[in-house]
Amino acid sequence: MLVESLVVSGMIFVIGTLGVIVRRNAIVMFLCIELQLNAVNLTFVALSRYVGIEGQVFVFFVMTVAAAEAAVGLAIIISIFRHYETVDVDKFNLLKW
Amino acid sequence: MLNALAYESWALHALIWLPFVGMVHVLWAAEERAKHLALRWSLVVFVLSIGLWWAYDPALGGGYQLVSSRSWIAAWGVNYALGIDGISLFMVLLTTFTTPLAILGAFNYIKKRQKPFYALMLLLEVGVVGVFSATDLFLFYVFFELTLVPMYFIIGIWGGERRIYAAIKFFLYTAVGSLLMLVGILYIYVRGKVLLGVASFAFVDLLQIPLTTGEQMWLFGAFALAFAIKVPLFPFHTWLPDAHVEAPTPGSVVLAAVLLKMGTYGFVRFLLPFFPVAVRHPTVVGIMLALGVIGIIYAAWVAAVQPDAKKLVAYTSVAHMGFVVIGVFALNLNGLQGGLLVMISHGISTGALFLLLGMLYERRHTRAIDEFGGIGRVAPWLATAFVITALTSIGLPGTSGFVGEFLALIGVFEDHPGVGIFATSGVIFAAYYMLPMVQSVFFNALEKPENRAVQDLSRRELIILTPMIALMIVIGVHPTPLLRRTEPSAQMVIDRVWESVQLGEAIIEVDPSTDLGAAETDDPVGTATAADGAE
Amino acid sequence: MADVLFWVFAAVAIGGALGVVVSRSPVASLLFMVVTLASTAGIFVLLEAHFLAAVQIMVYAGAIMVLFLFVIMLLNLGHEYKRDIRGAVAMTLGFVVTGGIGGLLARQLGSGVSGLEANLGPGDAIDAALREYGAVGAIARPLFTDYVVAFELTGILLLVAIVGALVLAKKAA
Amino acid sequence: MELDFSHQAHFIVALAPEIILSVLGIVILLMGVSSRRPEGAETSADLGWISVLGILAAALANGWLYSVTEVGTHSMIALDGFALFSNWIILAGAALGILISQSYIDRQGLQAAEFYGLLIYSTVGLMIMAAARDLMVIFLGLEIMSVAVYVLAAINRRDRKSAEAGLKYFLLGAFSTGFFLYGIALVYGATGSTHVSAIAESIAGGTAHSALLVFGIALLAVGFSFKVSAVPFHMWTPDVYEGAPTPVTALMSVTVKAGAFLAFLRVFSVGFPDAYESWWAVLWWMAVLTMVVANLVATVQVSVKRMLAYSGIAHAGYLMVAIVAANETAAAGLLFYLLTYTLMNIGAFGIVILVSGQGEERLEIEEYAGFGWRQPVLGVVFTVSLLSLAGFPGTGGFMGKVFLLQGAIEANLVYLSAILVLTTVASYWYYLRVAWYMWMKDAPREASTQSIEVPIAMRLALVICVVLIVYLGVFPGASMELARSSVEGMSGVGPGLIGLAP
Amino acid sequence: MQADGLEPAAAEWEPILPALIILLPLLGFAINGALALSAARKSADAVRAGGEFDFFEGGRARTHALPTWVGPGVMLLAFLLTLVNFISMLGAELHDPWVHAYWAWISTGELEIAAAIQLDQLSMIMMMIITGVGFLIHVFSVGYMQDDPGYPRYFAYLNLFVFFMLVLVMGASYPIMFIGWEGVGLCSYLLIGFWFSDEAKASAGKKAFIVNRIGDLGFLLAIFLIYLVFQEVDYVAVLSDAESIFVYGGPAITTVTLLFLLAATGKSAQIPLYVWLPDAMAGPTPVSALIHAATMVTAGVYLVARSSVLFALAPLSSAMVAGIGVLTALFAATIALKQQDIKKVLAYSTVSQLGFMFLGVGVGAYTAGVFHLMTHAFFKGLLFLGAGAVIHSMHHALHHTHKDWDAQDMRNMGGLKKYMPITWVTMWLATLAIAGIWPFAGFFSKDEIIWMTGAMAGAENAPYPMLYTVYWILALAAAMLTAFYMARLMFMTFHGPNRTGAAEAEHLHEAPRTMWIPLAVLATLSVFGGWINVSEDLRESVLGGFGLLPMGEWLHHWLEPVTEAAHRVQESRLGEVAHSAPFGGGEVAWGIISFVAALAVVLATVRLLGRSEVPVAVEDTEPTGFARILYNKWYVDEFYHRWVVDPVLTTSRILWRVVDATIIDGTVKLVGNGARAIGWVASLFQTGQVNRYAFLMTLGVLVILSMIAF
Repeated sequence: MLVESLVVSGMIFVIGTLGVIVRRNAIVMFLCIELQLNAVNLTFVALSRYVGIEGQVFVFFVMTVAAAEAAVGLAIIISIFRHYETVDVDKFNLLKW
Repeated sequence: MLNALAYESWALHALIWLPFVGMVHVLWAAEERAKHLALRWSLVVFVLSIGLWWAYDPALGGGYQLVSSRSWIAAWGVNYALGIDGISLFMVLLTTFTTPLAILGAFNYIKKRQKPFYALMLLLEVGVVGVFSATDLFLFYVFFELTLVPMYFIIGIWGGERRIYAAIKFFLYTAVGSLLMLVGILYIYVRGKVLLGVASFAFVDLLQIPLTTGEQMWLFGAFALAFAIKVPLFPFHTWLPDAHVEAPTPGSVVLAAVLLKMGTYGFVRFLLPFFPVAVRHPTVVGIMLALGVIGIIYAAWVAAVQPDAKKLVAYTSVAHMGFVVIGVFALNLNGLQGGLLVMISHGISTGALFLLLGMLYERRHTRAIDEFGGIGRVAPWLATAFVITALTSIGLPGTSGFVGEFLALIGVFEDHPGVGIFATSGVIFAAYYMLPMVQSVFFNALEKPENRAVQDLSRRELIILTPMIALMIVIGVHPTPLLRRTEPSAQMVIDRVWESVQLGEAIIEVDPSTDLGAAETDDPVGTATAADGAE
Repeated sequence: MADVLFWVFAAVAIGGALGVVVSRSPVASLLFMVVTLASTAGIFVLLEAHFLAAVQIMVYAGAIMVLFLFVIMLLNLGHEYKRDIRGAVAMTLGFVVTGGIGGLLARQLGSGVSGLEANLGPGDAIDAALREYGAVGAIARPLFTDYVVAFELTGILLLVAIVGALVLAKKAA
Repeated sequence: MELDFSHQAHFIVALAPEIILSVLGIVILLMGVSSRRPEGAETSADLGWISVLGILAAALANGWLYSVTEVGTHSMIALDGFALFSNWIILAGAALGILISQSYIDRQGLQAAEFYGLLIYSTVGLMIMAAARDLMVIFLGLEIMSVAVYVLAAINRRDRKSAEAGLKYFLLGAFSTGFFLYGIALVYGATGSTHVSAIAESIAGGTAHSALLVFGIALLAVGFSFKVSAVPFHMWTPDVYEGAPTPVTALMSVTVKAGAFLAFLRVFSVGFPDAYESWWAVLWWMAVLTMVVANLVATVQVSVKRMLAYSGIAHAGYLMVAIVAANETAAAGLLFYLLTYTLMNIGAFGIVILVSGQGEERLEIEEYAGFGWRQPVLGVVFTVSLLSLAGFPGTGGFMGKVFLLQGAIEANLVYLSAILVLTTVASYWYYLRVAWYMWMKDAPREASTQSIEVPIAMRLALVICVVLIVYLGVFPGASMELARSSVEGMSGVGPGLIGLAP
Repeated sequence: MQADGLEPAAAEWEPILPALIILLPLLGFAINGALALSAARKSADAVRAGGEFDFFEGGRARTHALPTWVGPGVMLLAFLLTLVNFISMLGAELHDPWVHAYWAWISTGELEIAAAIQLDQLSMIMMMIITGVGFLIHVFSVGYMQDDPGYPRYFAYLNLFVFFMLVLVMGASYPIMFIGWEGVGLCSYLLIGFWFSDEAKASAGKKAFIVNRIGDLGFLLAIFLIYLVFQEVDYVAVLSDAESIFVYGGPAITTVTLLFLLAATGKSAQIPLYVWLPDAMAGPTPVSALIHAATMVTAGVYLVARSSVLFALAPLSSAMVAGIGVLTALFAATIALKQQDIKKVLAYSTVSQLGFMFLGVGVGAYTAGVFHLMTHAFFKGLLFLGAGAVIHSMHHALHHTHKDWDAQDMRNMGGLKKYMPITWVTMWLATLAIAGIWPFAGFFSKDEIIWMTGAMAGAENAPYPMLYTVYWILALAAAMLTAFYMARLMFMTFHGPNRTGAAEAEHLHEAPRTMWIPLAVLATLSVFGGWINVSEDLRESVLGGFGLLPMGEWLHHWLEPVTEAAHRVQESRLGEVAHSAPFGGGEVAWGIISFVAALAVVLATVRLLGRSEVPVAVEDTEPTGFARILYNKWYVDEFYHRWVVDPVLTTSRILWRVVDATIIDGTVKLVGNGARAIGWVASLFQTGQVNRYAFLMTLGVLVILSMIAF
């Protein structure tokens, strides 16, 4: 089941990547990033059966990181929403060139 | 007396660092005292430097004298190592001689922001003296680059209309070359570390490193580019007219008199001894001689049609430096000696020309040749000084200009008569560019009322010009004392170029594995697997 | 049985992931995300990571996603159905690039199907630990011994996140 | 004192500076909470000084760690010279960053306690990154740092740009984190470990699964490249640097970059030396692209902050050369370069902070016209910093560049060295452009003639920067020796594989 | 060779203070120069104020009083010193030259060029001419330049010129000669442009310098080549070894001598570089006399004579020398026929006479060449000074009535003999001399040249017999024309009706004493100067005065030590030349030549005197047809302008505008701007849109993964 899991996680990862590229809604983009993290988790878990229990420990860490990022990321989104009244990233282009 | 003072042990250090002290002093002092202080400090340096004439004893051979060395960056084997030989002796003297005169020449020219100006002039002196007295390649490079900054600001702050353009062009152009040279320097150094196990930048150590022909060619290219831009050699010369025209008088003076010499000095000091195999290569010699000759003729012709007097003189610098280049790449003693003498002479005469043009500019606020006319009537002394200097510049026998060109030409003629013929035609074109300018400015009718008001030389200006003109004639009449001092060192350089025939070839035989063919593929692994796709 | 389950979970997870990307509504995206997380948790179970599966459901799907939902509601984005997917060109390019990456991954992972398993040995590396310490204990032991430093670091990380969220979300003066 | 980490408590010793900083962070945060003054009247000075003192204490601890030796290389936290030198760099950057941000915080009405607290925690994260030998620990360090800096970038809530910078940084940062993490996973799968020594052993022993490994390495490279902002993962840099509050920009351009590079170097030259063949070409091209693109784009910038952002990218390109070279000289060069880079960038950003004044309005290069003559001392400081960034002799930047070049040439990367110096020429253009505006143009008539008030903290920072820049440019010997001894044994890339040694 | 090793072993003859001969004029230059600078300062202040400083208000200013004594004074001393040395050398039977090195001028490695003086018979003759004629011209100048504000400057230049001229002839090596060679060119430049406020005059000086420099190129290259062959540049070493080192007629020697020829054509105004000399008449007339007639322009002849052995070894070059000489002689003579400016006539006459000298040295008659050089110095100096006196007088006259006529145009003169009798007489003597009428000086010198040309044509092993025969005929033609145009000059100036106008005529006057005394001295020399070298063949005949004329072939014997090597080569290669002249011996030729000349004078007389009215206004006398071509000097200047000067200028402009500014600098700018343009384009990727950034990052990942995967 290892290779299958890896492939599935790879697919989810790639879908997440695609989402980041094509969505303009900051929250959805962030969701897609979470998707990527989730895919990595799957990889870790799949590998842990063959390598060792640390893989599962790492997933634990990754979840923590995801939580921390979610807290901060959503705070940032709230913060920028206050300025722009939107979460469409295309509208945020004061900074360019 | 020099011995009693232990002159040899501290002279070079003093020459480098006294201007620095002076710089601090100038910055510290009041604005209105700045120029006098700067002059005094530079004079002190000059007076101290005179002792070098006696301290350097050509009878001891052509090696370095007044040597002193301290570890500077031990980790890299960099030393703060100073010393002079016959070649650098005169470059140092030229610098210390020119700087006070340039400073004096700035007295009326620089009206605003005097303190930083004089401070930068002194800093420039630090750099240049350092370049000429360093015997450690790293130290040399540091000083070499250090000279750019003050010059950049001198041109950029106190220059003319397009000063910024000129300053940045000067800076970037010369930086391109010198940075590639830095890579070359490090390459040699690393080779030394690997092949000889010696981590050192000292010239003497670097000369021991057996470099293959291929390496020598590449390194020659890197070094030659740096110096060719600095010289400037055709076709790398276009920064020079801009820089000269826009620079304030003292800047032009130092630029012409000293900074350009760093390039030709580099030719003599590094290209010839470090890469003898490359230098001997017929193609290389051919290219360098061709560029030199083209420079001589081309620059003369272009100079002849310049409407701007300063630009004209700038182009003449290119032509003169062409003589130096052909002299040096004649690869014989006469040529080299001639090249060295042209360097000295050009330093004095072109420096003086720029000073004179500066004086004219101060009076008329223009440099357009057409704006003048008949100045000789109202400023006869100025005209006299200018004519003498111009004649030196075009190499009239009896002036310093001739001796150098004569030797350079005789040297190049010995081995490359064809080149010699073309180069010699430079004497015609020198007259062709210089005399019309002299005529248009100083002769002809005094038509414009502005020109009628032109004042003759002041006492200060006379003090500036007198030593320069005196030197032009003294060197022209009796250059032998100079030549005696440069001869042993020049001979060493020439010997090095020719005697290393065996050296280079022997090394290739001994250790073929060190032939870094791989150096050109940039493939550190040697097996270009991923590299193939990447490259 | 396990294989069938695996493929079901996998299909749902991938479908959910696609749903996240293509849904117009952020809320829908979020729900699809929860679906994916849940089915991933199912796969975790199949892969003998029971504790993680639980955490995944509780923390990830439960807490974090709720936070998302909360923010979506706070910002009143729930009713925004304006398309925010980029145009055809961007989509195409996106597909090409991500497809390329996916292809490469598949090639690299797939090419070594046998190699990988041979290389890694039998999939019983954690069996002993699970047997000895149980699902939680097996994770807890390395967490508090070998990875104690990392564990402490997560503490700092969370502290930073809290402070950061506070700083930003506080209403501007 | 010897540490073998047989007991977890040994970590308390090994992590003494980090622990001190963490405590400091809490103290600062608590002080901020307890003495909340009405906004607007808030002053950052006391908190700032306390932070600096705390960092000094951490630095003392770091110095003390030199007397501690570590047994073996199996620990997750390295206690080698490299880590300690890295700490110097990061701590110096943090302290100087705090010094230059004090006046800014007051001016912009930011929340001082949170600002300093996050800054200190980002420092902790960076130090962890630089010292960690385990990819997971590196990842956590990276995240601590990143989360703190996401917030810092967006901390000016009154400023749209700041918020936008925070969002961009966050989204792209998290995105790259995904790749980085995936890379860890693949390496973990390929070698069975996340510990760099173990990874190296596994690769050397041939037990690693190469298909997974190379992708893992590539994705790790991507993750690091994002943090060090190497092309093409640099896109966020100019925007974020421009939008973030200037002190944060300064911090990002020095400590963040330093920490990322230090971890990058450790992972790649200790963890993957035997896979050198598979990654050098990638990094070679990335270095080239970074140097070329950044330097060229920087030449057309009109905002000083943005120009410095591209300059930062360009420097990342130079530092990438060291990673490609992967020998001890290059590693030492990287350390030395980062040290000087920290100083000169802080110096430059300090001036930008002073000039930009209230509301960050004066960021265009035009604003600097005649600045040098109005504020000669500041002008000189800025000029020295710029010259150092340009790599001019007499400044630390030059020595650093030579150090890097030396490493590159020892690794036979002659073309890369040539490209490095040629792109440096392009960089002269934009650095000198600022200098020419400062000294060679006259100030616009309407420009305020009033002199800029320079707070004491800023003065201190600028003086330290300039003095050290010049000191490192003139007497680099001691620091170089230290850098050199710090990297002993760092590069596992054998001299037979690269380099000129026979 | 060591500096002090230059002295030959047997130097029993010691000159008296030879260096002083050189230094005296230099001293004069220094003093006059200082005075000039000080005067110029005074004058400059006045000019600034809008006027002109009057140095003569309240007596002569010190700056203008002193040069009167210093200028000619140093020359007199130098002349006396030269004379003393000359006399002592006369008695010394010196064979080897006396050489003394004062210091090592250029000394490096193998190359040693000493600042050395060489005294021998040739240089002694030259020194005598230079100091002697020079002294006279200085004296003349005192009168001529009396009222010029630049008086001290004038003397400074003149002294400097003499200094360089002495260096030229006294130097012991080619490089030292080159110092003098260029130095006199410089002085010529300064003196031609003496009145530099006049653009035409300043330009003339410039032209002289630049054209001279073309010749100097040849000199330099010749020196280099000699050095290449000999590793030596001293006369003693080079000339004594030349026979053994060079192959007779070989490429090396031919090249060297051709290069010397190039040098000589520049300095001595031969085809194709003669164009500067007529323009050089812009300078004060005494200058024309001294520099552009008597001394400097003869440097080329001196050079050939000095290197006689080299030329003797190179028959082709010698033939070229002779050919250029004779062509120039004829060509310039034709131009002189139609010139209206009195000085222009003399200028072309000088070019023509120099051609004769070249012919002489070209056919191996080195002595004859030098001989003609000497006599030419006398009579042409005299002619110029006479012309100067005339111009001086005309100028005064025209000045008084404020008439803006040209004081030098002969059409404005006529009948001056009444007013200026001394000038008239002396100039006629010189005219007869230059025309080659027996027994004046020119007869003996010029006719020896023509005779030798004929002799060459008939020599046993004559290299190009036909060529020399042509030369001989051309030379005769040129000699005839000489007589003709000189007679024309005299008649237009002194005879016929006065055309100045009555009011002006009242102010015409004889030259002052300082001016006519030199005229008289030179007239004497013009009459008797030729007697020092009466051919032995001629001695007993009518033309030789049946032995009454003294000192047969004295100059020939005197110069023998200098020319013997050349003669030796000639004899060994060509056989006995001297007795192979056409028409048997010498007398017949002599007779013919003298007859031809006399005939020409008569023709001219008839032609001009036959015409009662000589038109005055310029427009009336615009010549037509062939005369027009001659009047316009064969349009050579125009030709040069069209085909040399303009192309060079145009090329220069193209080089500057196109090559330098556009191509080279354009490339530089392109690199710079191109880099920035690329930077700008690259910055366009920075759109500020996060998706796009993410996309590019992903693309980067894809590329990296592909790089690694494949």
